[in-house]
Amino acid sequence: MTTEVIKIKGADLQTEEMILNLGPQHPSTHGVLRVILKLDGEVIIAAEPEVGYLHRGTEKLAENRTYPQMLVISDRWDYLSAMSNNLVWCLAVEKLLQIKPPEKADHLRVIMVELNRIASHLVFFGTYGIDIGAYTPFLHAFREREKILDLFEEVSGARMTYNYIRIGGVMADLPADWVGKCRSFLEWMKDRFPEYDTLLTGNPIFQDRTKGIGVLSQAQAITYGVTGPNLRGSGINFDLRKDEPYCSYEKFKFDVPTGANGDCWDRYWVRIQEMKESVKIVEQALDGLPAGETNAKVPRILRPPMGETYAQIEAPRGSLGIYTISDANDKPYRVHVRAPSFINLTMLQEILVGQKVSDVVATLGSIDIVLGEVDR
Amino acid sequence: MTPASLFSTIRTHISDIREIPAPEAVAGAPAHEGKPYRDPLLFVDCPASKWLDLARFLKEDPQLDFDFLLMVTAADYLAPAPKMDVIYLLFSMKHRHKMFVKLSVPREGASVPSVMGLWKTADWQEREVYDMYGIRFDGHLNLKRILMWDGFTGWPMRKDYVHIPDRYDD
Amino acid sequence: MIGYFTNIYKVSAALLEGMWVTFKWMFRPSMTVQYPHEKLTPPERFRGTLVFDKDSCTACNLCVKACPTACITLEPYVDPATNKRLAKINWYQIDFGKCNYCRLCEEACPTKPVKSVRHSHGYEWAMTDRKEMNVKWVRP
Amino acid sequence: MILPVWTIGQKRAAGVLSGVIAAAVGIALAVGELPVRIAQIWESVLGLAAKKAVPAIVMDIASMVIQCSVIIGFISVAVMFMVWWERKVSAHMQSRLGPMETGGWHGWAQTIADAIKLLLKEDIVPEHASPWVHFLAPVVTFVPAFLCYAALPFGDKTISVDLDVGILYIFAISGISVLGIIMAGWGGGNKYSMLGGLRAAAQSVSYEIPRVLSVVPILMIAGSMKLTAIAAYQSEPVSWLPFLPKWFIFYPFIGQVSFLIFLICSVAETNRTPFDIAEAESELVAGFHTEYSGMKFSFFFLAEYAFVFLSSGMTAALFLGGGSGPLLPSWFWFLIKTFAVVFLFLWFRWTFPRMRVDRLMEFCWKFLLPWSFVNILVTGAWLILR
Repeated sequence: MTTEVIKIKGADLQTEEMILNLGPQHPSTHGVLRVILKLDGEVIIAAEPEVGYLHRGTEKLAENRTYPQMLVISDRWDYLSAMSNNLVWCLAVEKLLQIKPPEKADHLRVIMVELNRIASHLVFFGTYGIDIGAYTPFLHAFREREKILDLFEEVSGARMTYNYIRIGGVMADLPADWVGKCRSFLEWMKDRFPEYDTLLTGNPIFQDRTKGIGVLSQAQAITYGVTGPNLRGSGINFDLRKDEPYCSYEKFKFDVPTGANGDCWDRYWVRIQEMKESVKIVEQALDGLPAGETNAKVPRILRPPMGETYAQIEAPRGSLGIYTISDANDKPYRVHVRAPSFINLTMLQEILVGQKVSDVVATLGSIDIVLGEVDR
Repeated sequence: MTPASLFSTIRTHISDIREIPAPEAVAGAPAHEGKPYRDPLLFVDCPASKWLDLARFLKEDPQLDFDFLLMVTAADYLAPAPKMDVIYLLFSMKHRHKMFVKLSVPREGASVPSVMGLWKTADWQEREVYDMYGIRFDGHLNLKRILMWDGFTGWPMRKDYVHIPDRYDD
Repeated sequence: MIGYFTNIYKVSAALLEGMWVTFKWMFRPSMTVQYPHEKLTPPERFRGTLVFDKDSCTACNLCVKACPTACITLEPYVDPATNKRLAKINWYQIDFGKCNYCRLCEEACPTKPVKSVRHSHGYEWAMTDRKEMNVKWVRP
Repeated sequence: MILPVWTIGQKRAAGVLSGVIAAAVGIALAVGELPVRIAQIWESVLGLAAKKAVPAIVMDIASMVIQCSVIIGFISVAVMFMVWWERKVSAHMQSRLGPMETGGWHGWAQTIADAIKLLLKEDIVPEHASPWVHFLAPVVTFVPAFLCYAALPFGDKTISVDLDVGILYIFAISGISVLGIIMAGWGGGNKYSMLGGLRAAAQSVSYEIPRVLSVVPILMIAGSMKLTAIAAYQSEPVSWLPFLPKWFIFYPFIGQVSFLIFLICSVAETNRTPFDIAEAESELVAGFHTEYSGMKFSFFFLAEYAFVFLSSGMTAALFLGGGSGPLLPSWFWFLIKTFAVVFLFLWFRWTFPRMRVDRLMEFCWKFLLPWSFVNILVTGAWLILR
C-alpha cells in the first residue's frame, strides 16, 4: 500500500522531494533488497521496498522433487538458520506420515535448532552493530559463531547447509566428544554476554540511536502479521515454542523475553535475551539426552497419504510455516513456505514514513530480515 | 473453540458457506499408503462473492476474533475439475484457534475481493499469489508483480506453465 | 540538577566500560588461522569434493535418483560380445556446477565396505573454465 | 582477571617490540637535543657559504626548502606508520591479526604497498562531475593540513616558524579543509556524496567553536598564544603538588574539562567515529570520497591522518607539556605523547557506534558549548582570586 505522497508547498518555497534508491547494492540492506525512498531533506515521506532479486522459485522446485530431496532446498531459504528450515519441513512430512521420531531425535533436534538460533542472533548482533557504526562487536560475534559452526561441521559435515535433520529423526548420532565441546562452548558463551552488554547494549550512543525509533505498536504488529522477536519486541508474548510446543519443547524451562514499547531497542534487546534463553535450553537438552536410536522407521521411497497439513515452528526470525498438499505420490503436489522475513518486511513501508535517513538503516537492521527467505 | 462449534457460530451469520469434509481413504488405495491425513481444523469453502463480509465477520466478531492472517496462498487443480483454490489461514491471538478458508475460483480470469483493508499483511501475500497464479484481487491498492520482474509474462506456478527459454538457459 | 550530573557520570562510566572491553581483547591471542601457513583439518564427517571409485561401482543408478539436482550421469558397461549390460561402469560424470554437496548420493550408494561415490576431505579445488566442472571418470 | 598465557607468537612479538623501543630510545639519547645539533650544522654551512660569498637570500631560501622537505617527509612517514598502526590496533582489538604478510614481521610494509597501489590506480573522473571542483577538492583538503605543521612545536625550540599567534594560525588554516570536503561532496555529482558533504560541513563548523573556546582558558593562564611559550610555562613542577609537572591537564577542574572538550572536538573535527557521519559506511556508503580513486583518494586519506596527528600534537603541546619530560630529549617526549593521544583516537574509533546527525549537533550546541563557557568563567574567577 503506497502511502500517498504529501506535496509540501511552502508559499514561495517549492521544495520537491529527492528520490533516493537504498539498494539493491547497499552495505546495510542485508542482501539484495531495494527500498525506493522519497526524501524531503533528510526526512522520509514514502518508502516502497522492492523484492524478488533472490527469487529461486523453491515452490515450483518442490513440485518435482521427492520429499527427502526437498530438505536440500530448504537449507537455502533462511541460510542463517538452516536447521530450522530442515526441522519445519520434517515436521510437516512427519505429520502427513503420522510417524513420531524417537525421544533422542527430539532432543538432538532441539539442541541443533537452539544452537542455530544463537548463531543467527549473533549474526544479527554483529551486523546491527555495523549498521549503527560500531565495528568491533561484529568481529566478536563472528568469533563465537565460528565456534558454533565448528560444532555443526563435526555433527553434520557442513557449515551452513547442514541437511542434518531428516524425516523421521536425524542423519546420524553425535560424534564422540561432541557433548564436551558443546558444553565448553556454552561456558565460553556465558562469559561473553556481559561483554556484549557493555559493548553495545549498555552503550549510551547505541541506546540513543535505537531508543524510540521505528516504533511498531501492537495493533500494527498484528495487522501486519509480524511474528518472532519483532512481535515480542512490541510486548505481545507469543512464542510457538510455548503456545504449540513441538518436538518436546514442553520439557524445557525457559522464559520468553518481551519488550515494552516496540522500538528498535526492544527488538534488539529481545534477541539478546533470547540468546541467553537458548543457552539455557541447550544445557537442559544436553543434561537430559536419552539413549536409544535416533531414527524412526521410514520407508526408503516415501509416499505420504493424500491430504494437506500446515506445520509451523519458531524460527529465529518468526513463525516459519510449511503448507503442503500431497496427492499420495512421492512428490508433493503443492508446497507453500510462509516465510517470516517476507511478512515482517511489509511493515517497513509504514514505519519508515517520517524518519531520517540514518534511522532507515537502524530500523531495517532491527527487523533482521534475510533475503533468501524473503524471496524464496 | 472446537471446529464444529466454530462452524456453527459462523453458519448462523453467513448462510451459504459449507464445511469441506475431511478426505476419506479412496476405496482402491493400496494399504501401505495409510489413511489420508488432514489437520484437525475447520476448513470452510466460501463463494468468492461472499468472501469479503465473511472475512469482516470473522475479524470483528468478539467470539471468533480472527485478528491474525497467517498465510494467503493458492493451489492449481487440473485433475478432477479445472479450478484454483485461494487458501487463507486465519489465527486468533486471543483465543489461540486457527481456521482455513478456501475460495474456489475458475482458472481463467479469476478475481477475488482483496482483504487488504482488514489485514495489512495481505498486501504482499496477495501480490505474490497474483504474481504466481494470475488471480486478480479487486480493491488491492498496488497489485503488481512482487517476486518476478515486471516484464515477466505468464504465471509461473500454474501446473500448465511452460517455460519460454530465454537468455538465461545456456 | 543532580540528575543531570548523575546522567553524565552514568554515560561516561558506560563509555569507559566499553573501552575497557576492547582494550582487554587487544592483548588476547587472536583467532585467525593464517591459511597458507596453518591449515585447519576438517572433521571426520566433512563433506568435501566427491570422489568416485571406478571398480566397485555397479551402475545401479541409485545415486542418480537420489540426487536433488540430477548432476550425476553414468553409463553401464556393455559387454561387446554378448552386448548385455554388465554390473560394471563405462563412464561416470558429476557436474560439480550443480552439485550442492548434500551427501544424499553417498547415503544411497549400496556398495559395501567403502561406498563407490563418497565425500573426501578436500576443500581446495578451483577451476578456470566452466567445462572443467564436469568431472568424468572413464573405466577403460 | 588472570593474565592469559601468551602464545609463542605473542612472546616473539613482545620481544621484537621491546627491541624496537630500546633502539629508538638509544637513538634519541645519541641524537640528544635537536636544536643544538642543527645549530652546529647550520654554523658550519654558513661558514662555508661565507667563504664562497653565497648571497644571504640564497641561504634563506635553502633553509626554508630544507625545513619544508623535513616536515613533508616526517608527515608522510608518520602518516604511513599511523595507517599501519591503526590497522594493527583495530585488528588486535577485534581478536584478529591485521596485515601479516607484506614485508615480513607483522606486515610493516603494508602501507607502502598500498601507497604504490594507489599511485598506479586509474584516476576516474565521473561523467556528470564538474571537472574543476572535482579536481581541486583533494588539494583544498590536503594543503591546509601541511600548512598547520609549520607552527607545531616538536620539542623546545624545534619549531620551524615560531609565530606568536601560533594557536590562532593553526585553527584558522585547519578550518579551510572543510571547504575541500564540501567541494568533494558536491563535485562528485552523486546524491550520496552530496549528503555526505553537507553533513560534514555542518559538523565541522559547529564543532570548531567549542574546540577554540576550550583552548581559551590555557591562553588566559599562560598569557600568550605562542606555542613554545605555553610549552615553557608547563615545564616547571606545580608549586603545591611537588611531584606533578605543571601540565595543564593536572589543573584541578579547568584542565580536565578543557582537555576533554578539546579531545572530543578534535575527534569530531577529523570526522572520526563516533562523529563520522560524513562517510558513514552503512548509510552514505563512503560519503564524500566515493567518487575518488587513485592518487586523489590517497590525498583524502593523507589529509585525514595528517589532521589526526596535528590534533594529537596540539593536545600534547597544550595539555601534556610539549617537550618537557625527564631524561629523554624533548622531541622524543613530544612524539611519545602525540602517539599516546593518537592511540586514544584509534581506541575511540573501534569501540563506539556512530551518533545520529541531529543528536550530534545537539550534543555540540547544548552540551559542549555551555560547558566551555563555564570553564572560561571558572578560569577567570580563579585568575582574579589567585
